[in-house]
Amino acid sequence: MPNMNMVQALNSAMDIMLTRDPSVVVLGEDVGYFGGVFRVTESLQKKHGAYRVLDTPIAEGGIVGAAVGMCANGLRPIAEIQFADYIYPAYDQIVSEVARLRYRSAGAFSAPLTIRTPCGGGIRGGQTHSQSPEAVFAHVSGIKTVMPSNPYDAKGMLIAAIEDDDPVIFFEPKRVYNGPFDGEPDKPAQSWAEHPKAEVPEGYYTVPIGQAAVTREGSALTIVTYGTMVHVSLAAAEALGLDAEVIDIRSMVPLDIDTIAASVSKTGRCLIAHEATRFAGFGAELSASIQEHCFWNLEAPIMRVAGWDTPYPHAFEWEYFPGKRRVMNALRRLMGEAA
Amino acid sequence: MPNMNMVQALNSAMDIMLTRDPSVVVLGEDVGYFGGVFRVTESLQKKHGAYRVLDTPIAEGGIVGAAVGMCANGLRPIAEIQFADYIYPAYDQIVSEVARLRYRSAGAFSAPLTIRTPCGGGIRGGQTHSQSPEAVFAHVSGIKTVMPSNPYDAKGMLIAAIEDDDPVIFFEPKRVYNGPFDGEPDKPAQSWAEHPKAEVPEGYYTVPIGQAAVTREGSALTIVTYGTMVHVSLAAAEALGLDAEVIDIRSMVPLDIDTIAASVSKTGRCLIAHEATRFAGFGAELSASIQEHCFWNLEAPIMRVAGWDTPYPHAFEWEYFPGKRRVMNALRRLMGEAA
Amino acid sequence: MTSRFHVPAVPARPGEQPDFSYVKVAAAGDAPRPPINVPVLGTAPLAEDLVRVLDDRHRAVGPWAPKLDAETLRRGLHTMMLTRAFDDRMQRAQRQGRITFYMRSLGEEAVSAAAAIALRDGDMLFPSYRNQGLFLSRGLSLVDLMSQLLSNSHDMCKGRQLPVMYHSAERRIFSISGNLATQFPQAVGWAMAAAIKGETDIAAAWLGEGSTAEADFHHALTFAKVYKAPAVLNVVNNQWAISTFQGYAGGEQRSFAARGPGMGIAGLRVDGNDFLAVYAVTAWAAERARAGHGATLIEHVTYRAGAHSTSDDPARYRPKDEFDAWPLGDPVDRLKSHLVTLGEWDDARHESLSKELDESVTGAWHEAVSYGTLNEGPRLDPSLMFEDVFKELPPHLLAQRDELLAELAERGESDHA
Amino acid sequence: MTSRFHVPAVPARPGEQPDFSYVKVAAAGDAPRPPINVPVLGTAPLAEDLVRVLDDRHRAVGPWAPKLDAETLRRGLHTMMLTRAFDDRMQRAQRQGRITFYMRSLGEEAVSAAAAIALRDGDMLFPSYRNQGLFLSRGLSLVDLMSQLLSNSHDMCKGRQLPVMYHSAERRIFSISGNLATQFPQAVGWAMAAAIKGETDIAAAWLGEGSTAEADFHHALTFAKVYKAPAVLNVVNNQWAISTFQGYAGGEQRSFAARGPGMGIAGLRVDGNDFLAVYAVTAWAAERARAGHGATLIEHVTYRAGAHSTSDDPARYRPKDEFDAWPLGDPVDRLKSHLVTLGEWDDARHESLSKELDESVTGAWHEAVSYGTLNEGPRLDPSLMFEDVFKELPPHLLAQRDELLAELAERGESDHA
Ligand SMILES: Cc1ncc(C[n+]2csc(CCOP(=O)(O)OP(=O)(O)O)c2C)c(N)n1
Ligand SMILES: Cc1ncc(C[n+]2csc(CCOP(=O)(O)OP(=O)(O)O)c2C)c(N)n1
Ligand SMILES: [Mg+2]
Ligand SMILES: [Mg+2]
Repeated sequence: MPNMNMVQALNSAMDIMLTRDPSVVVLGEDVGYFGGVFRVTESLQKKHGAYRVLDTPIAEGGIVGAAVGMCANGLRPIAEIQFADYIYPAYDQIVSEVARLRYRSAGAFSAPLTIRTPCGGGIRGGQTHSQSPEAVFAHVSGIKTVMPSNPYDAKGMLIAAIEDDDPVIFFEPKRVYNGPFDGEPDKPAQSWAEHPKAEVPEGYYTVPIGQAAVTREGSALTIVTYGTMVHVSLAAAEALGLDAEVIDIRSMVPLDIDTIAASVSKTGRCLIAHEATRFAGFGAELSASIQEHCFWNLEAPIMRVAGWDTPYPHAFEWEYFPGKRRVMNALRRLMGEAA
Repeated sequence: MPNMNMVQALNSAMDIMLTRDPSVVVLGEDVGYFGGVFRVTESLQKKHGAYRVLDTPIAEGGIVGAAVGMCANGLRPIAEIQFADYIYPAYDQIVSEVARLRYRSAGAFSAPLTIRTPCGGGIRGGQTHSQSPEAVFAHVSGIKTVMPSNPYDAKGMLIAAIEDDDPVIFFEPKRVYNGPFDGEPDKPAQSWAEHPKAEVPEGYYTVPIGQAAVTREGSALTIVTYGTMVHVSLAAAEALGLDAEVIDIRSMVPLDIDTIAASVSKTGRCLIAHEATRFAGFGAELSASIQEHCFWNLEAPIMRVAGWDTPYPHAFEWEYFPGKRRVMNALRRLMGEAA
Repeated sequence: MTSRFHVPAVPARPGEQPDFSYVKVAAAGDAPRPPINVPVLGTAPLAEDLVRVLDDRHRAVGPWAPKLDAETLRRGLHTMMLTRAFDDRMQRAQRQGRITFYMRSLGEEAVSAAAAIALRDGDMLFPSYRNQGLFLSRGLSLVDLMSQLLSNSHDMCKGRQLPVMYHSAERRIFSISGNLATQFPQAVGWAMAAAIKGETDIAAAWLGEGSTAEADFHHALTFAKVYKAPAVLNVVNNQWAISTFQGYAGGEQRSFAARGPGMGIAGLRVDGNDFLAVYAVTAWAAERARAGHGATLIEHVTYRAGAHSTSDDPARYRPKDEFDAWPLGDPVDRLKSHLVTLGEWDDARHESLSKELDESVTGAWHEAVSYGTLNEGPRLDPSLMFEDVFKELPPHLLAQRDELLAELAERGESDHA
Repeated sequence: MTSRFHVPAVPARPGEQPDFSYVKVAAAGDAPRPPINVPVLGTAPLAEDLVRVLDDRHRAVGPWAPKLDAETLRRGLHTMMLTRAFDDRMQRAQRQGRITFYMRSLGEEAVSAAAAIALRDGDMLFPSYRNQGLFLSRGLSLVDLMSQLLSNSHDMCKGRQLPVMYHSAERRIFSISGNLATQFPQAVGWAMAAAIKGETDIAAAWLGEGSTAEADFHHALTFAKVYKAPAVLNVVNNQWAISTFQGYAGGEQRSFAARGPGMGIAGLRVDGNDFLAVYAVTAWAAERARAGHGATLIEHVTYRAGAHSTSDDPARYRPKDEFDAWPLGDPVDRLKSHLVTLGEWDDARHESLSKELDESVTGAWHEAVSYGTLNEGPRLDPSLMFEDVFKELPPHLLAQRDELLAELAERGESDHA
């Protein structure tokens, strides 16, 4: 099986779907001739033509608005928003249109649209190239919200998203595009080469949306996380030699609460970790849901490790980023706080 | 002391601030000559002139964008968004500009802007006149988010918001504009006339932002809520004869977690109630925070009563709205589930 | 120095004399009709001007006069009169508390009725909430429309939408949104898709002049220009946006149509109360789009003769008798007079059609009400509330549905107790 | 039928011959100069045209030729040369890994340098990320700008912003946003406030032609038109938006300036590499705004000679030698030649100024670096991260700050272990 990094895996997913399904189109800023600022759409226009892979004006609201209309005319668009930090101009079209269309028309119209967007920090991008806004989408009824953490899932989930008859916001944690990242910036960059999840079939396959993955089994505590923080969490647990179960939720909506609750009920302890700012972040929903499901099994308060409640500051990348040390500290507290 | 409904109280707050502070201006769709679709800005233009109270083009993004520029030129704008359901076109200006300006310029510029907007259901407004989007603002670092539940707080908090040097999103639960609402649609409409919180001083006063109110003291359980649901929660607790403590959080950001935690630590039981959809709603943050603060005092899982995770449906207003019965059922479960 | 802050002028407020001197009414027949492949800039004068076909003596004159047979003209009149009868009855139904909300198109019926005839059945329509004429012209049944207004057991929206937010996939009319202007870039996207697929259908969209200030208006124009999308983009300038005069959308001393050529797409300004003129410019723009010459922005100059909606009271912000002073008249009267002039219509037929339409509206209303109203008769199953959020019900919605059903069962019991 | 889907043409891709035949270069001095109170439509031809002052023999000709003394011209040249020297050095600093990111304005220095002189010191500027010339012209120190780039202990942004996102409340330059176009309606709001307060200052804003597609461009034009806001709105059409040619923003066979008159505000199109022309149109628009005749949209036709940013490689999407073929030349060379022609400048002075500027840039760099870089030397206190989110630190941020400080203390210990 070939080895792919996440960029290649995502590219392969779109290439396959453009080939299999004539209704699939790709559109976004710089995605066509240039192949995208992260090269995720590289060579797709060359291969599938300028009618299938469209460079667009710089108008995120227009991109999504036009994509909704394309859906109504039988296409299945994949829209790229260049950075998740720039998705807000499209927020009205997403919340008021994409998310509501099936409902308000009682199924007469729908928006089987995939919105891909790179998110997250760790690349010295400052406050406008580092955000993780998944929570403000997860709260909106009618859209699915996902974030894969590795090449295998990225490809399989992107194909699943494209085939999904519901709209999917597909967040791509850009820090792990080219290699996993354990939250220690001073260590040499890792590549996907040796990672088992970088073994990616060349052809078509799907990873279902709405299913969490138990990335590491354990019995002492559960770490519930997603995106780049999956790797950081694994590294932290291993550094402490903890028998942690690590759950990569992969999909925020629908949320696979059963897998999560089963784990927390078993371990009795839970740490939630994400990059997004903490206050009213997606970790809050995870904590609230887990508490509702597992209250009688909890041996300690559910904890959250997250980005601080500030914009993402350029100079303090590694003071801001919830890295390995911060996760380790939280894990220590979580284990020490037994009743 | 005169008796005011919430519309009059809000109008009075703006009238006073327009009079006291020449830098205050009001702008929005239909707010000028007409006085606003809910009449909250009635006669303000007549009194303070068309330079201070501006009718605007129908462009929520433009209203907020222009208001940011006004702030940079020393004004203190109060922008009305006609319905909270229509705030999304302004989401980028709010998230990327209003919320970040002070931070990114290290205090050189700031946006002391108040954005007023009617929210919530119960008025047969269908999915585009009933939404409660507070969670997607509460998650954004750099803006304060508040929602008063009665005329006294409405006026005092609006004056506080206008005077606040930080931006404030000021949600107005429109179902209680003209009278409290206990969640029973079949009962005759109530007016504010007899309500103690409708005794509103004519002049200037403030109710500080960031402080919760203990609306009813009790020891058996705590209901943490805000907006219209304060009234519904009170009615439900009273109908059950429960010794419930009811906390009106009033302000989501900053959140007065101390008052809330003190109460839940005392009662050991907590119900969170809001109109917004449940999943990843603000109740999730409340639940997560309370659990973190009060874990060792909790005698039952923290529960949430909220809007269902669907758009707000026109025909099913009272099946959707988390009314008195739904709150009562939750309270019963909460009391029954003691360890 | 006097202040440089400009507050747009409003011609007349309650108690004042209506003043439409700002509306420059060109003579019918004056405007030239360029070929459909005219370069964009060739339309610039027409975007300032006002295309009018019906003259003071009710004749169709000038190069824009379409060659429509009497049957088609009568069909147009029929749609307009039906629209008015329907609006009138539904307005009363709202006053009687049978429906929660309504929006009439009084005075601007020609905009929808003429366009529907000028476009082909395969063309996709993206209406605003004031285009009921499109649905009526494309043959949706009154009962279906009324059932939506009633949120009853036959409601096409399954109770989920505020009244007037219709749709029809079958008749190719997109779902109306309560959020202004969102349909505009969607129409352009639809048109792009048609072109990408090599199909010949085009898209048409409508919004109010007030809504042109929204971002999506700009997105639509930009995308239409860049990809030469085969779309007809209509601005219905009915002078008012709730209480806000069109000057607040940028209409002072400038047409809305001019934004077309400004952005690089064709622009036309038309007397929106002249059925023939609306037909003619729509047909021109449709042909232009279909032939691959790109989109056209059409401004329809008309007047919102009624209140904004049943929640509105225009007496608070404009003279009560403004419509009487409106220089472009009443679209129904004007088409009627034209047909009479042609010898193809008379007062008696008009009266009898009017009565017939009233009766069919009343008949339909009785049938619709028999399918339930919000408060009486058959009701939709509340668990429908959870359907169509997603194609399939995810677990959390299943759980919420069950919780509601239990609550309702309990309610039912206590109602009986 | 051939497809009606239009894909904007791109004149040349890597390996192809540069082709600027789409740029219509009018002769210098040809464009008429209307009075500043000309009605909006009077500017329509100028919005298509190209105002040019410097002719092929480096003389200032025609009605737009401004009466600037040599001192002022030399000041403009100084700013442009300083911009270039600064850009050049910072580009290298990025290549050396000293700063994380940089964006040059190579080839379009006249746009900022001329405007800064044409506007008054009290006028408020809302720049994009490619207007470093405004900061330099208004006298911000190189060390201050560099410290921002370095996020060092002297950083005006306290480490919070990506490089180039400067601001200066003192010099009246607004904080640059990483989000495109947001500054445009802000500038209009600032101008509205000035008018409301009866002050005579005006606002000026800049964005790239690619950014005109964003909603905020439209918001700005609408609000500027409705309230006649005293603002000068500049579109810097440097032909490219990262890899995307200006045709994708709607520039095919249509000027960006034309959107001004389309919306009802004045529009001017200017040779953006002609310092004198940029000065002249800016001064005209500023005077118009100040006198209460409303905003002007100015399109500056120029060319982005460098990469989009240090993260970009234009060789992937355009011919390497495009700038050499660019018909409007190099703004520095052109102003230099004009001064030489006037007898007010010569090669020796040019060389020595160039050297002097390089030295001052290098000197400033040494000083700036002494205040720290991202990785070395003095650093800002990380707890600054929590300041300025709000005016005062709320309890949850206080708690988070304390948590971070504990973590850092621990890190420090383990570093020493
Ligand atoms: C995004 C958004 N903002 C505000 C509103 C509230 N609103 C509904 S209709 C309307 C006026 C629209 O006027 P216009 O576009 O001229 O259309 P008309 O009603 O005249 O047909 C407003 C402000 C809305 N529905 N959506
Ligand atoms: C809202 C938003 N969308 C996308 C981007 C990413 N982006 C940064 S610069 C740029 C190109 C802008 O081109 P143009 O406006 O022509 O300015 P230029 O770089 O040519 O000066 C893009 C797409 C952004 N910063 N903000
Ligand atoms: Mg209107
Ligand atoms: Mg550019």
